[in-house]
Amino acid sequence: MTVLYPPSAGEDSGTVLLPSSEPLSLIDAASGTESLDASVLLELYRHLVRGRRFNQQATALTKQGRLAVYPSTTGQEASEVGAVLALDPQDWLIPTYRDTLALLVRGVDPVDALTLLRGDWHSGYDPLTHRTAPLSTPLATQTPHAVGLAHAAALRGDKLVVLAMIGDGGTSEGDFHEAMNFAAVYRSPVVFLVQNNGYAISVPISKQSAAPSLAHKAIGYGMPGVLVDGNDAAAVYHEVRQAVERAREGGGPTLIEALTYRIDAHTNADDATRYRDTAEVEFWLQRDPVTRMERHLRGRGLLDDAEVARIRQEAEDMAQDLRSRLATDPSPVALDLFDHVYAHRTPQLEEQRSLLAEELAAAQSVHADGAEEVRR
Amino acid sequence: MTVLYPPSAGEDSGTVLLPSSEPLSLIDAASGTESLDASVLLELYRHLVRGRRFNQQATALTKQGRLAVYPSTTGQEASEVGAVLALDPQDWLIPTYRDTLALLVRGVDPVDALTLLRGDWHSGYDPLTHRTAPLSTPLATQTPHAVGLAHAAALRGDKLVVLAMIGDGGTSEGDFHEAMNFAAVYRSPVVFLVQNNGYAISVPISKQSAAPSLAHKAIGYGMPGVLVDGNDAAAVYHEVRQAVERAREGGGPTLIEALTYRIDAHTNADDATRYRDTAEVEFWLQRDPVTRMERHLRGRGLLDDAEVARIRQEAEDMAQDLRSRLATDPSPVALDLFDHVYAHRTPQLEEQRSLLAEELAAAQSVHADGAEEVRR
Amino acid sequence: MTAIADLGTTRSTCTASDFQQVTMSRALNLALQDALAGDDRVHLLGEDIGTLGGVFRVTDGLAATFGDSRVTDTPLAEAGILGTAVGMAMYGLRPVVEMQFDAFAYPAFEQLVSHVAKMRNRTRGALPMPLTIRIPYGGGIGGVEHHSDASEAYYTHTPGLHVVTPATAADAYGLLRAAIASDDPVVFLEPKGLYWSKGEIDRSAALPRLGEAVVRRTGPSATLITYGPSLPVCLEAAEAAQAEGWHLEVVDLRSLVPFDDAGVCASVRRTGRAVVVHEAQGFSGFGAEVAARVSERCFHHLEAPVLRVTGFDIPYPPPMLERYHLPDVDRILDTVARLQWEDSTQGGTT
Amino acid sequence: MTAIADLGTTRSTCTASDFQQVTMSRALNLALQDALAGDDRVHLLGEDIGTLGGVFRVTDGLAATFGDSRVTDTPLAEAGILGTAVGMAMYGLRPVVEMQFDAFAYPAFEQLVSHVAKMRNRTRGALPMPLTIRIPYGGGIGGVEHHSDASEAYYTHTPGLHVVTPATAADAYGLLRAAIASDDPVVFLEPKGLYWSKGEIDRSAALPRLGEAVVRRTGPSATLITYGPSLPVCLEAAEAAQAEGWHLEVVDLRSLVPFDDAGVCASVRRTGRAVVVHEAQGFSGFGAEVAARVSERCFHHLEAPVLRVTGFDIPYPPPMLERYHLPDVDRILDTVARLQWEDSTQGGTT
Ligand SMILES: Cc1ncc(C[n+]2csc(CCOP(=O)(O)OP(=O)(O)O)c2C)c(N)n1
Ligand SMILES: Cc1ncc(C[n+]2csc(CCOP(=O)(O)OP(=O)(O)O)c2C)c(N)n1
Ligand SMILES: [Mg+2]
Ligand SMILES: [Mg+2]
Repeated sequence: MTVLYPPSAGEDSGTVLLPSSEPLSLIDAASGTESLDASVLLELYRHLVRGRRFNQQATALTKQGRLAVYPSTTGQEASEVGAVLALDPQDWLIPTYRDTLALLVRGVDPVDALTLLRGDWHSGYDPLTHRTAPLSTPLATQTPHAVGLAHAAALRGDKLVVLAMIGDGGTSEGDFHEAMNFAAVYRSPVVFLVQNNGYAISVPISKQSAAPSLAHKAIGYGMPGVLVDGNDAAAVYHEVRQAVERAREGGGPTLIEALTYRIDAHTNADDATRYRDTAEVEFWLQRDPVTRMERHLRGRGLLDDAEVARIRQEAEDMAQDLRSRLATDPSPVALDLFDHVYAHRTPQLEEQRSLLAEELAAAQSVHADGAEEVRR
Repeated sequence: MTVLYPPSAGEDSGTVLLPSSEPLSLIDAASGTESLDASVLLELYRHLVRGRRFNQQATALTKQGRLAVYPSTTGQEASEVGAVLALDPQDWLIPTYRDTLALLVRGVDPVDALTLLRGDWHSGYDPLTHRTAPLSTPLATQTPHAVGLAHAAALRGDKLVVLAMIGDGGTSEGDFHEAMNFAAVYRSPVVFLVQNNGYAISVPISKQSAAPSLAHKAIGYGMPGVLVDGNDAAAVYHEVRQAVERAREGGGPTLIEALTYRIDAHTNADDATRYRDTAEVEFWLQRDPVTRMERHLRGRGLLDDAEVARIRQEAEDMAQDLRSRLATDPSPVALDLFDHVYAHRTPQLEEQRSLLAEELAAAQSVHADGAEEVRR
Repeated sequence: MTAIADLGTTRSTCTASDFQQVTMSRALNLALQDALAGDDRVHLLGEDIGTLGGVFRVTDGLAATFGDSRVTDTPLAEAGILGTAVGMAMYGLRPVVEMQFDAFAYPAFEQLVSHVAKMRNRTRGALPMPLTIRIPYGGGIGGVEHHSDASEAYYTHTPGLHVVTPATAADAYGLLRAAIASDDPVVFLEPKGLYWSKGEIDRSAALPRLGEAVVRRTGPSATLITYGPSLPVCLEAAEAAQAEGWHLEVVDLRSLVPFDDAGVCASVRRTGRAVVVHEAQGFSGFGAEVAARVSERCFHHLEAPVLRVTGFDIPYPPPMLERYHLPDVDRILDTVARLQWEDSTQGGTT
Repeated sequence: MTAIADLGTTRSTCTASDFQQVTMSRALNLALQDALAGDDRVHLLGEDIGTLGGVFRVTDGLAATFGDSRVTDTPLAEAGILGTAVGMAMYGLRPVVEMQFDAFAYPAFEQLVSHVAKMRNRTRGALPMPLTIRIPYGGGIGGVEHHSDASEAYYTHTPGLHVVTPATAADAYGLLRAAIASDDPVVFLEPKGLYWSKGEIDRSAALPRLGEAVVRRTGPSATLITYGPSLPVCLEAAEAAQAEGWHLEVVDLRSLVPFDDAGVCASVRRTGRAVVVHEAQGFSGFGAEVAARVSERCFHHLEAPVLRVTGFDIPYPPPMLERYHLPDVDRILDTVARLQWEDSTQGGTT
C-alpha cells in the first residue's frame, strides 16, 4: 500500500530539477558545446546567415506590400536554428506564430512558409512531409498538440520526439500549463522550447512572470528545466539535442528557456519605440547571434573569408529567389473556401458554393463584355 | 539599463522557494504549532467536532432525499477548519465546490450553506456579509477571482487577504496557473490552499501530477510553496496564518499544499470501491484529524471528558437543528427565475415571465377547482 | 408517455445476439467497445473514464478490456484533453474525448473553435481531425448549476464541426459509431436525461449517415421539430394532442450539422405548420436557425409562423425549479394552439 | 459609398468643445478617458493596453494619464484577465477588459459563460458584474486567421450578458459609456474594420439606453436589419438600390441583447420585407434569431420570407479571399431582388 505522498520524494527531489545556477553558457566558454562537431557548427552558421537574410528580406517584402505582416526573428536566429537542427528527420516540430524561420530550417520552401503571412491561405506546406505543424496563431494552444502527437507516437512505439516552441508571453496561458502537466504525467517525448525574447508585444517579462526564470516552471511539473543562452546557437543546439535524446530514450519531457531578444519590432506593424529604448536594443546587438558564431568559428580556424562569402552568397540567392517568386500576387481560388471545411461538402456548403460560383460567373461575363461593372 | 535576466536571481533564487524538505510537521512534534494559544487549539477542536458531525448529517440527509448531493469533507476537516480560522473578519474566502464546511467555519448558517446542494437556489448566503464567495462548481475558475478581489482591495488600500481553496485535481486546470501567475506578478495578498486529498473523483494524484509535490508548483511563479500535514488542524492553521500575515504585510501570495485524504466517496452518488481499496482508507483513518486533535489536547491537559461532552453536544444540537430545518422541502418561487438575470428585466424576459405566470395561474385555478389536471 | 424505448418493434433479446434491449448509456458503451475493437486507432481520453468507467458509466469496463493506453484517465484539464486529442489526431489516431458535463467543456472552447474545427481547412485536408467529442448535455436530472447546460448552439455555429445528438438507444449506438468513423470532428451530444431510457439496438446494422433527420411519428396537422432530450416530451405531446384533434408529426433531427433541409422541409410542406422544441435557452438558440430556415424555405406553405418552445433566456435553474424551465407537454400544446388554426382547415396543407 | 461618418450633421469642430469629429478608435478612447475620470471604480485591464495603448490604440495615453493601477498591462492569459476582473467586480470595481482580437477571447469563454453571465443570478443580485468586455471583431482588415472572427452569436446566446456593437463614432462613444455605467456585464463588440471611420461625437449628450435600435435610413420597400461592421455596406446597398427602384430602410440594431423587438418590428411592418445582414457565418448565427423572431412577430405583414446575407459557413478566409466571404452591395441587392416583388406592389405594406 503506497499512500504516502510524494512516494519517493527525497530532500533534493525539487532541487535536482532546478535549472543550473550558471545558465548563460557563453559560446566561447561553453563546456558541452566544445564537443560539437565542426560540421555541426558550420551548419548552424550557414542557417544563421540564411535566417538573418530571410528575416531582412521578409521584412522588406512587407514594406512592398508583398506580405500582409511579418513577425521577425532577427536577433533570435540562434534559438530558431539551434533548436530545429537538433531534431532528427522523424521528429516533429510544433511551431508558434513567430517561427517562420524554424520552418525554413526544417526544409519548408520559403514561399510555402510564408503563405499564412502573404495571405493566400492559412498554411502553405504539407505538415506530414515536413513533420511540422502549421504555425499556431492562438498562443500556447499548440503545446498540447505537441504532447498529443508525442503521446500518440509513443503509443504506436515510434521513437520520435516533438519539439514545441513558444514565447515567453505564451507561458502565461493555461494551455501551456496543461500541456506541461500532461507531458510530465505521460512522460511524453516532448521538448518545450521557450524563447524568452524579453517581450510579449509591448509587455516586458517583468510584467509577465515573477519566477526566478521561466525554466524554473519545469519543477512544478516534475521535469527538468534548462536555462540556456538563446543567442548562442551551439548552446541551444547542445541543450535541445540532449533533451531530445533523453526524451527519445524514454526519459520524458524537458523545458528549455532560451534567453534571447527580439531586435525588430513585434511585427512590421508595431512601433517598438513606444515601449523600449534603443540602448536596450544596442546592448543586445552586441550579442548578435550571427556575429558571435562567425567570430567563434573564425577564432577556431573553422571559417575563412571565402567560406563566409560563399555562405552569404547562398543566402543572397535565397533572398533573390524569394523576391522574384513573391513579386507577383498569387491567385488563390475563391471556391477553394468550401473544399476543405469537411471531408465532403455538406448540402449547405454546396448551396453556398453555387451561390458564389454564380456570382463569380456573372462578374466574369461582365468582365468579358468589357462593360463597366454593373449589377450582376 | 537592466536587461540582464533574471535581474537578481542568485544561485539560490529557486531553492529558497522550495517547500521545506520536512513537510509533515506532525502535530505532536510541531514546532510552530507549539506556540499556538490553547484557546486557538480548543477553537480548532470545537470546529473539527462540529464539522465532522455536519459531514455525517449532510451525508445522511442525501439518503433521505433532503439534499440533491453532498460532497463530504470527512477526513479533511483539519484543512477546512484550520485554514478558515486563520482568516480575520475583513478577509475573504473563495471556496471550491467541496468546501461547505469552510462556509460554516466562516459563520454561514448551515441551511444557507446547503442551498446549492439542496437545490432551491444556486447560492444561499450573502457573499458580502460573510466575505465569502459562492461555492465554485467549475474547478479552478474561482482562483482568478481571488486574485482579482485581492488586487482590487490592494488598489483601494484595504489590508485584506484572500484565501482561495482548491483541490489537487483543480491544480491541473489552466485557470489555476493563470491565477498563480497573476497573483505573483501583482504580488497580490492571496493564499492558495490546495487540499490534496489524493483523488480527483477516481483519478489518483499519481495520474494528476508528476511533481515532487504540488507545493513545488509555487516556484514556477516565484512565490513560496509550503507543504503541510492537512490532517493536522494546528499545522494548517499555523501555516495559513503565517502566509496570511505575510500577504497582509505586502509579502505577496503563498501556495500551501495540505496533504489529506477524502474518507468518504467523492459524493454520495459515487462508488469509491471502484477505484481504491479499503486498506488505503484504513491507513488514513489512523490519522483522523478529529481524533488526533483530541488526543493532543488531552495529552496537554487542555481538554477533559466534560468539555468533550459539551462540545459534542453542541455539535449534536447543530445537527438536530439542521435535520429539523431541512425536514420540509423549501418552496422556491418559480418567477424568481427572471428576477436576477439582469439588474432590470429585459423586454424578452418580461414576456417570458408573463408566459410562466399565466401557466402558473392556470395550473393554480385548475388546482383550486379541485379538478383533475387537464390541459391549461 | 410514449417512451423512446417503445419506438422500435420489440424482438426477443439475447446477450449474444446483435439485437439487444439496452439503456442509452449501455448502447453508447457498446458503440465504444465495438469501435475500440474494430479500429486500433481509436483511443478514449477523459476524466474518470478508466477505472471508474465515467460518471455516467458510459465507458464502464472498457479500460479493463482494452488497457489504459486505449482508455486513458487524463489529468483534470479540458483544454489539455482536447488539445492532446488534436495532437493524437495529427498523428493519425481517432481520439474519442469525454467531457464530463456540458459546462465543463467550455474550458476547451478555444481548442475546439480555433483548432479542431479549422485544422483540416487550414491544411487543405492534410491534417483532418477525425475526433469525436462526447458531451453529456441538457437537464432534467436535478443537477446543480453547470451540470445541465444545453450548449448545442455554440457548436452548431462553428463551421468545421459536425453536431450530432441521439434520442434513442439505437441512434446512440449507430450515430456514435458513425461519428467515430467520420473523418471530421463530431461534437456528440448525449442527452443525459435519457441515459437510462431503454431501446433496442442492432450492432450489425449498417451505420447511419450523419445528416439525416427521421420522422418519429407522422401526422398531417403540424410538425414538431426537435432532437435529443426533447424527443420524448414531443412524442408525449403528440399523443396528448390527439385529444384536441391535432395529429402532429414529430421530426427528430439527430444531426444538427449537417442539417437535413430536405427532410425537414418535406414534413413542414406536408403539414403547413411547425413548432421547434429544445431545452436550451431560446434566444440565438439552435431553434432560431431551424425556424429561420424553415420560414425561408417553406414560406408559401406556412399557415402560421414557425413557433419555438425552448428554455427561457436565463441561466439554467436550480434543481427544484428546472421543471418550470424545460419544455413540457402543456407548453408545447399551448404553442400548437397558437398556430392560427382559425385561418384554415385543421391539418390542411397548401 | 455612404460612409458612416457622413451620417450626422456636421458642426464646426474645436478641440475643447464637446462636439468632435473623430475616428471610432478615438471615440472609444475618449469614452474610456471620460469613464476613468468620472468614476474611480473604473479600471482597465488587458494585454498591451498600457504603455503601448493597445494594438488598435484605443487605450492610447490612458496609462500615462491615469497610471498603471487604473490602466493595467496584464500577463498574457485571457481567462486570467477575465477571472481577475470578476474578482475586482466582486469587490465593487467596474473593470473594463480588452481582449486583443475576437478569437483570443475564446480562452475566457468559461469565465464568461459560467461566471460573468451567472454571478448576479447565482447570488440573487448580491454580486452584480458591472464588467465591460471590449472585443474587436469582424474582418475586412486583411488579418490572418483568428483575427477576423465575428463571434457575436456565442455571446448573444448566453443569458446574463448584454451584447452591444456600435457602427458609428457617436455610438462608439455613447454606447461604451453606457456599457461601463451598466450594472450588468456588457460584451462590447468593436467593429475593427470601422476603427478609422470618422464621425461626430458629443461628449455631453445623455448616455443612450442599451437595447434600442436606430433607423439609419428610411424607405418603404424593405428593411435591411444589420449592425456593426455591416452598417456601411447596407447603407451603400440602400443607396444603390434606388437605381433599381427599391427604397430600403436600414435598421442598425446597436444592441443585440437586449433586442429591440418593438423598433425592428415597427420597421418590418411598415415595409413588409426584411433582409438581415451580418459578417458572421450564417448557420446558427445571430441573423437566425432576427429572422426567426421577425418571422414570428410580423408573420402577417410579410410579403416574402425574411432572408439573410451573411458570411459563409466556413472558417474565416485568408486575407486574399475575405472579400468573397463578406456581405457586399451586390450580394445584398441580389438578395433584395429575391424578396418576391412579383407578388405585390413594390414597397407595399399590408
Ligand atoms: C491566445 C492569444 N492571445 C493573444 C494573442 C495576440 N498576440 C499575438 S503575439 C502576442 C505576444 C506574444 O508574446 P510571446 O509569447 O512572448 O512571443 P513573441 O511575440 O515574443 O515571439 C500576442 C499577445 C494571440 N495570438 N493569442
Ligand atoms: C472544469 C471542471 N471540470 C470537471 C468538473 C467535474 N468534477 C467535479 S469534482 C471533480 C474532481 C475534483 O477533484 P479535486 O480538485 O481533487 O477536488 P476534490 O473533489 O478531491 O475535493 C471533477 C472532475 C468540474 N466541476 N469542473
Ligand atoms: Mg516574447
Ligand atoms: Mg482531490
